[in-house]
Amino acid sequence: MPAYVLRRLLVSALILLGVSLITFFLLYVLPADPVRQIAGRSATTATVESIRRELGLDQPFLIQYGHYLAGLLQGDLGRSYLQKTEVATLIASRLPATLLLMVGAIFCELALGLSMGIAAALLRGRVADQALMMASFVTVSAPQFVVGLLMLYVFAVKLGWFPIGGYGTFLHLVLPALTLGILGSGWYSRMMRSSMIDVLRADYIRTARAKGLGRARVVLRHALPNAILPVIAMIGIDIGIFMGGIVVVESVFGWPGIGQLAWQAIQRVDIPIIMGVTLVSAIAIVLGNLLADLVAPFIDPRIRLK
Amino acid sequence: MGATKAPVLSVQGLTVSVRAEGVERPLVEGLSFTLGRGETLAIAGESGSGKSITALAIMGLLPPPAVRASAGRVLLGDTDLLALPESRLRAIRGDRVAMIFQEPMTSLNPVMSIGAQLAEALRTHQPLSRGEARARALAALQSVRISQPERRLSQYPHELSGGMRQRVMIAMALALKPDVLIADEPTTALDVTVQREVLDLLRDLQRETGTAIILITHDMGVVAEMADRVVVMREGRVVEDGPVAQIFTAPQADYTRDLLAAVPRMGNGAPRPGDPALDAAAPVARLRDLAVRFDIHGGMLGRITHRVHAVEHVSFDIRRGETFALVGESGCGKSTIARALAGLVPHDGELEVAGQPLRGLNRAGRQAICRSVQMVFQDPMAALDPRMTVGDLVAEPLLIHGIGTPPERRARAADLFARVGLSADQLDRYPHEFSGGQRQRICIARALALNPGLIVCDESVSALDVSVQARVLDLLAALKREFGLSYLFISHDMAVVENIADRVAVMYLGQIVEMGSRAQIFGNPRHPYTRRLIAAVPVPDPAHVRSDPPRPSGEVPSPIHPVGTAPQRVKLLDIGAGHLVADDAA
Amino acid sequence: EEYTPDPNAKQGGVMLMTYKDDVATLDPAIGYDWQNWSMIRSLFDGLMDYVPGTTDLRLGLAESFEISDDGLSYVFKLRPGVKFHNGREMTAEDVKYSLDRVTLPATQSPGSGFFSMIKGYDAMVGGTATSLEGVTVVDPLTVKIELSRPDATFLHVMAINFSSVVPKEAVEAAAGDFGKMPVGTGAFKMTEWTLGQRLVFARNPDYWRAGEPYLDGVTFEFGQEPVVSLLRLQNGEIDIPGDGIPPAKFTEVMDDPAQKAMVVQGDVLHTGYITMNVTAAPFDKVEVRRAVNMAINKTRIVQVINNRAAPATQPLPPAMPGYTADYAGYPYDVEGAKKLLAEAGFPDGFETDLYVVNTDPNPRIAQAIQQDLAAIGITVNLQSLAAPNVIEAGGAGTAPMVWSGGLAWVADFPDPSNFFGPILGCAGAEPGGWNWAKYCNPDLDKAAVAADSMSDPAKLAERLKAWSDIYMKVMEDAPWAPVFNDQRFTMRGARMGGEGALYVDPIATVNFDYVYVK
Amino acid sequence: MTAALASPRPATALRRLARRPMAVLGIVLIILVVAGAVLAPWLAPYKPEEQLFDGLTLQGAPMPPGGAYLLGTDLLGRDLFSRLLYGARTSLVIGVVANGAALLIGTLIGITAGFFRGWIGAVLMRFTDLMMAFPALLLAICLAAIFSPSLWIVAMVIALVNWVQTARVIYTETTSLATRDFIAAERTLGAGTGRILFRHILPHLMPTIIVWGTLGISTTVLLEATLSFLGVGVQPPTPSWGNIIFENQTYFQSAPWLVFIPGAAIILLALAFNLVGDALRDVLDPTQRGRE
Ligand SMILES: Nc1ncnc2c1ncn2[C@@H]1O[C@H](COP(=O)(O)OP(=O)(O)OP(=O)(O)O)[C@@H](O)[C@H]1O
Ligand SMILES: Nc1ncnc2c1ncn2[C@@H]1O[C@H](COP(=O)(O)OP(=O)(O)OP(=O)(O)O)[C@@H](O)[C@H]1O
Ligand SMILES: [Mg+2]
Ligand SMILES: [Mg+2]
Repeated sequence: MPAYVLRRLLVSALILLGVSLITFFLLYVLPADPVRQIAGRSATTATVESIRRELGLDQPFLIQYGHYLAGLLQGDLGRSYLQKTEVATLIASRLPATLLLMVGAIFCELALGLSMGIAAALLRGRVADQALMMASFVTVSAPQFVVGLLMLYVFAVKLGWFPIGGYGTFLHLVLPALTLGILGSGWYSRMMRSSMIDVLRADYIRTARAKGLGRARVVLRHALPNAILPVIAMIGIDIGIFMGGIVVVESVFGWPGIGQLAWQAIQRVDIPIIMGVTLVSAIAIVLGNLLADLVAPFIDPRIRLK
Repeated sequence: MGATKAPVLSVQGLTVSVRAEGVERPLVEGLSFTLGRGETLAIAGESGSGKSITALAIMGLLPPPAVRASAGRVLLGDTDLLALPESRLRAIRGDRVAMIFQEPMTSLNPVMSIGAQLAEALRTHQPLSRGEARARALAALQSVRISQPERRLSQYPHELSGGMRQRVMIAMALALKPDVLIADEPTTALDVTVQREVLDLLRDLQRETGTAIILITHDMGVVAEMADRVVVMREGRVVEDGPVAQIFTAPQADYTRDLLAAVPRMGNGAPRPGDPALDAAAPVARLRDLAVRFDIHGGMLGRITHRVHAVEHVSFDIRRGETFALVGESGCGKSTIARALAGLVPHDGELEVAGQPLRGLNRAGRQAICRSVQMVFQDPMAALDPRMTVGDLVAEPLLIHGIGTPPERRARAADLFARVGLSADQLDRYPHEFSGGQRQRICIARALALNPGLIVCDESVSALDVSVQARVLDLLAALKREFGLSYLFISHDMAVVENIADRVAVMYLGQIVEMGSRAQIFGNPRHPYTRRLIAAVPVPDPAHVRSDPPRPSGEVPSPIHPVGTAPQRVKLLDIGAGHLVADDAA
Repeated sequence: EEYTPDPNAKQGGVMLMTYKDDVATLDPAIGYDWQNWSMIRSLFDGLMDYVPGTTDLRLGLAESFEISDDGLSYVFKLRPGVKFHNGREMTAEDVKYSLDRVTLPATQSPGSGFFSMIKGYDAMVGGTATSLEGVTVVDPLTVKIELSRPDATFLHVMAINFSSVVPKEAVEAAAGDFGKMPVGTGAFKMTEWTLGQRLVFARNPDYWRAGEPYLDGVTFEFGQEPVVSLLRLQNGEIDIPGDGIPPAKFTEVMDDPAQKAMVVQGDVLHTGYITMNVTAAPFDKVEVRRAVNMAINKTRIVQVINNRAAPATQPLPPAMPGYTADYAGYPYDVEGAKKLLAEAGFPDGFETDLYVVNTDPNPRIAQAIQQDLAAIGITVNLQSLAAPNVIEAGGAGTAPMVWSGGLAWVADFPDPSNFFGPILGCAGAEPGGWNWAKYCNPDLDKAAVAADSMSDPAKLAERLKAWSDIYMKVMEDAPWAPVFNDQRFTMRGARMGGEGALYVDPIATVNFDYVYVK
Repeated sequence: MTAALASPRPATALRRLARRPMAVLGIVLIILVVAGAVLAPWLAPYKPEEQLFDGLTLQGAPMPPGGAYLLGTDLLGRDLFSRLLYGARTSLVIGVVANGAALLIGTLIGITAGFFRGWIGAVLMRFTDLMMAFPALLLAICLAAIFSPSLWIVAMVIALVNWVQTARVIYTETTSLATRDFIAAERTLGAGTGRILFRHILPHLMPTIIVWGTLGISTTVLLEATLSFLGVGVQPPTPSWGNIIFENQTYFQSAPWLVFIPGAAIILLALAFNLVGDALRDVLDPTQRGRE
């Protein structure tokens, strides 16, 4: 097991290296000059060149990347071009909010998706099943910005149940997490439904019923852990998809997370921040997948590693 | 003898019907029987006759809403189980009526430990603390004579062998001392030796607890050994009902007689009429020191740490026109040899088919080999692509090898269908529209399409019920006579092997421990393992008395060895006329 | 010259303001966006300052100054007893340090270019000097600044944020993060900054302008959508929505008397214009450029942005000194435009690209322009890109047309010269420069230098006339099509006091020092 | 193929599809959208980019639905109905072409990696992992900014970003299919790799491909919308359902029709494809025959 984890971490490190190289390259060939952004509109050519030299942006690509990597290995993500603050500080100050949102969203997603999926599987073929599956299509196809604003308008403005955006208490978390979670819940409910239908047909479910167990226990204790396995693998993939939604949702609800930071940085070609956020999301995705792979054996002993 | 006992369960006029496309169709009709205390009632009959449906109806587990019990009563004591609401039924299920299912591999929840599943069964019906439940679970495991019962509690189903799992199922079913135990084909999926152990166990436990058993099986050998009384079913109806001795000695219905006739019986290797004279000179396949090992990776860098020694130093010839049988317990390497012959796994050692070494073949060479060796798999459903029509499937090898035009291929497929006893108008159907026996015929037809010299039958009849099995075996024999085919016939069923094989090799842990002609092996078995295999076969005769003592189920020795070590090589000695026996037994 | 504050103003109260985006930095050498511009002004002071709500210069940290006759030397006397937020007294050394710092390449200040008239600037940028030769400390309260050329805008330069006075020890202690821990001499000092969430300013009790500011503090909350901020303003939860009235809500707000009462309107020193690359066909022909000027339906475009601007006639906005009031600009005349095009040899028009920043409402404005030009036969393909991409294309000269909106030519200081140098002069026409029309008229450049040499305050009227002439000449050559001058609309909560101009201050956007809670 | 080997499937599959009401509903919806897109020049009352003089109030507010403009006008005074009709073209290209390309790439990579173990598979899957670790949106933004955005570039970018999940899922399924007995049986018949892949494995992947394909339609249309929102989508004034929403999103209270009508169009189109996909999956599976 530790050897396995170590090997996975090694592979993950290589993946992160690849991600950093590709991102760095994409930003390098981007038709926009960060130095112009820094130097401002009244700068003379001489000023621009002096700043370019200052930042080492006059060097060839591989050397620039080499410098970046060298810094990275010492835990230095560089300083923002425009804010001049350490990227690590900026990210660290916003990461907790994003993580919180992510956890909340995954929770909503699973709670909604799984319960809808289970209900649909149990009511298979009935009208309720079809209605639930329709609902899942709709949530999958609904633009997040619209959903977010609608929720904000209905639940915060009209009904006043939740604060109008912001960050801090549990109540602040509900709407953004729900908005983010609703999209994924459609996927999960579909997966859960088909997985659950398969599992409910399995022999061991019949065995459990033959023991005289109650319906709830059969579904929750016997069927669920088996049916949830394909879903767990999905959660790892999901984190990557979340990153896109986070930009939108954080901006709607004024959530002080890295989504907003990234969005501003992209608008201004603040390369160190873009690199930092990309790496942090890549780490989140890689770790998420690793975690999913490590959690799976706890649920399914068959994939437990020797 | 059973008739005198007081009935615990009585089924009266049970009718189960299924609703499909608005039409109600009976699956079981007017079924009646009674079960006395401590009695074993066997329900026998071919596949699809409604045995399982009956069992599920008694348990109240029919799959809703399509299938339901539409008439009749199931009386447990005085209560009619069919009339009970689900909540009351639940209290009875597992407590007073318990059930074990056919498939031990899938009947236990793979993600719960054995202990948890056992304890759960107990705690559902009795107010026990965790500790008490655990103690009772342990006791239950001990009572089924499983090795290392404490350890098993924390293990998961996949860590146990099939026999051990079925023991767990039995422990679970009997832990609450139910009045009635329904065992639906409890041993069909198991090896002969394991089947033997499980049957012995069931009988012993019944003697101790006095539980009445409904034993569902299509194996008349099992019926003869276990049952007090027998109900023979066919197409949802009872065709005959009576004490076991009467059924075997004086069957009333024709169908019962057919069923009995289809049971392969073991002789002692006496020669059969029509055994071919074999030509030892030109074998269709030659194996010399064949070895197949699978690598197991581990550690940081994914280096090979262990190997599965699936097949070790196996040498034999298959002669033209003979049926060569490989027998042995599950996991001993039989299938691996078959797969090596079919070019599906890489191997060490020499392996020649039709004089052509299999190693280092290019694509064309491999294609050519396909025309000499064909394979028929154990599970016909799994071996047929469910998304193609059977006509396409049978014609496919011709297409692959570029033989004939489409109409010619279609004609050839129709011809092959006729050869295996199917009709040409079934060509456009899909595999799932056929019965198991028919599917196996389709597989055989496909294997014949290229006129191969050798057909490898890997447990090709194990999944079929006796009557179908008999028909497929007859077909194989007829084809052999007609085309001069050779078979490599893989089976764990000694009775079948005795009926079909010309020569036999007995395998244990990847190596051959005894090999010889059918007469030598069955007439004069020398290796203890061979003897055990032969003794384990149930005898379809209620009068037969068995003497060997039961043994606890433990782990089978593992074929996995660390890199650098290898299992000890078995030396075979010729004890005369080509009868080879491992030297530790010779 | 001095400002008389509102007599009703009283001290106390904390104002709450919201913004969508976090503040990038509060370092006066770095901060250069409309959001931090006013914050920095309230944390720091320069030698010069503006009268609140106007574009008139007044003294800041300087108590007085003297200009030499040749206009090349300025001597500033500093106010005594001014303290930084860290308690230390400000001296002439700090002024010198601050000017050195902002021009040092290592600081990477976007404002460095403003100081090019100071002697020794080129050596700083070239990396051969670490201290401005022209800035000398005469005594602890006197600093002398020598210029390499007379420049009438110099006092304005001494008033922009970039020349704020900062304490060396605090900059060094911050180790690169001065922007997050600012220390100045301003009316407020920063007490808390939770990145991405809130920023808190508290009154500077030792502020050198006695009795100011009125507020006990200002709190900024970040991350709020403008729509959400407006809702909160209506609920009385906040005092000022920093991002203004969201366009989507503008008509609604203006139609509702209760909300309209909270609206404040003011001028911004802004012009929205289209540049046409005069160095490449077809815009190398002046007829084509004039035709474009005549084809634009400015009133319609102003309508599209909810009348939040006024049609523009020339580069300078009306509030800017030097604006030519009696010039009507090119008329909206489709037929005339077509005729001009035909004269130029494009009777059937042509196809070209218009670069535009992809933030609302700029793509919409560009689409309106696109439709107008289609009417005279010019097929415009829009290139709606992120700001840096547009700047890159404009600078490289690959963009035939650029819509300036979102790239903000808001004046840095209220002087007509500010609209010329980098965006219409020859210096900015070099590759990478901000003169995207690549318009370079050496005669005008000379005229501009001459006008800026009139640094004697007495010659002000003459100088403004000179600038007016320059811009009229520009309109004749038509490298731009000026479209509109933005008007600033913002809102303030009912409890906020102080004249409206303080909330739409042409220099500071919101002048925190003088607003108060009723 | 002659009658001998001709499978009766395609014809009957269509017929059986036609017997499912939900599938028919889906097909009708799709046909409507496609017809709307194709016939837009004839159906649309106005040109999609025409900024109508009376399409805006004097304050510059758009016109609500009803009246002269069936579905109202947008912020530039353009007729929303006409824009929706033309926008269907863009959205169909994105939903069908971009999504189809993503599906194709994902399936090819997944199948290849799953079927050929060894270094090809390892390299492909590590590459997939790498792509998965990329925040997809960021990648899309960078790519779109580098190649200046046009409809086809956007479609390509979306395809390049969206294949990853499909590849993962197809990979997992292929590996398990590859160990099934009938594949071993095919090998013993001498079937070549191509035949096994395309005749035997691919048909079994169809349900998965269909599910991901239909779900992918809404995902890609929305991704295009998000790219438009971030300013790197299809360039104005070309309408797409996504960019109509994002152009107007902040007006969702004052001009809700500008957001909810195109939103409903996206949901409906996605729903239609999902309905057809679901039905198709069952119809293509012979074991489901006779169960409809
Ligand atoms: N859920 C169901 N719906 C419709 N028909 C069913 C269903 N389950 C079983 N059947 C049909 O009922 C008949 C009896 O099935 P049953 O499972 O009882 O056979 P069996 O005697 O147990 O056979 P086997 O030996 O193969 O287990 C079969 O024809 C089968 O096709
Ligand atoms: N691909 C493989 N990788 C690793 N081990 C394998 C593989 N295939 C088979 N084995 C192992 O090789 C041994 C022999 O397997 P094989 O399938 O030949 O047994 P068998 O005699 O056919 O058993 P059964 O009667 O259950 O079919 C077993 O221990 C099995 O676990
Ligand atoms: Mg059965
Ligand atoms: Mg086998």
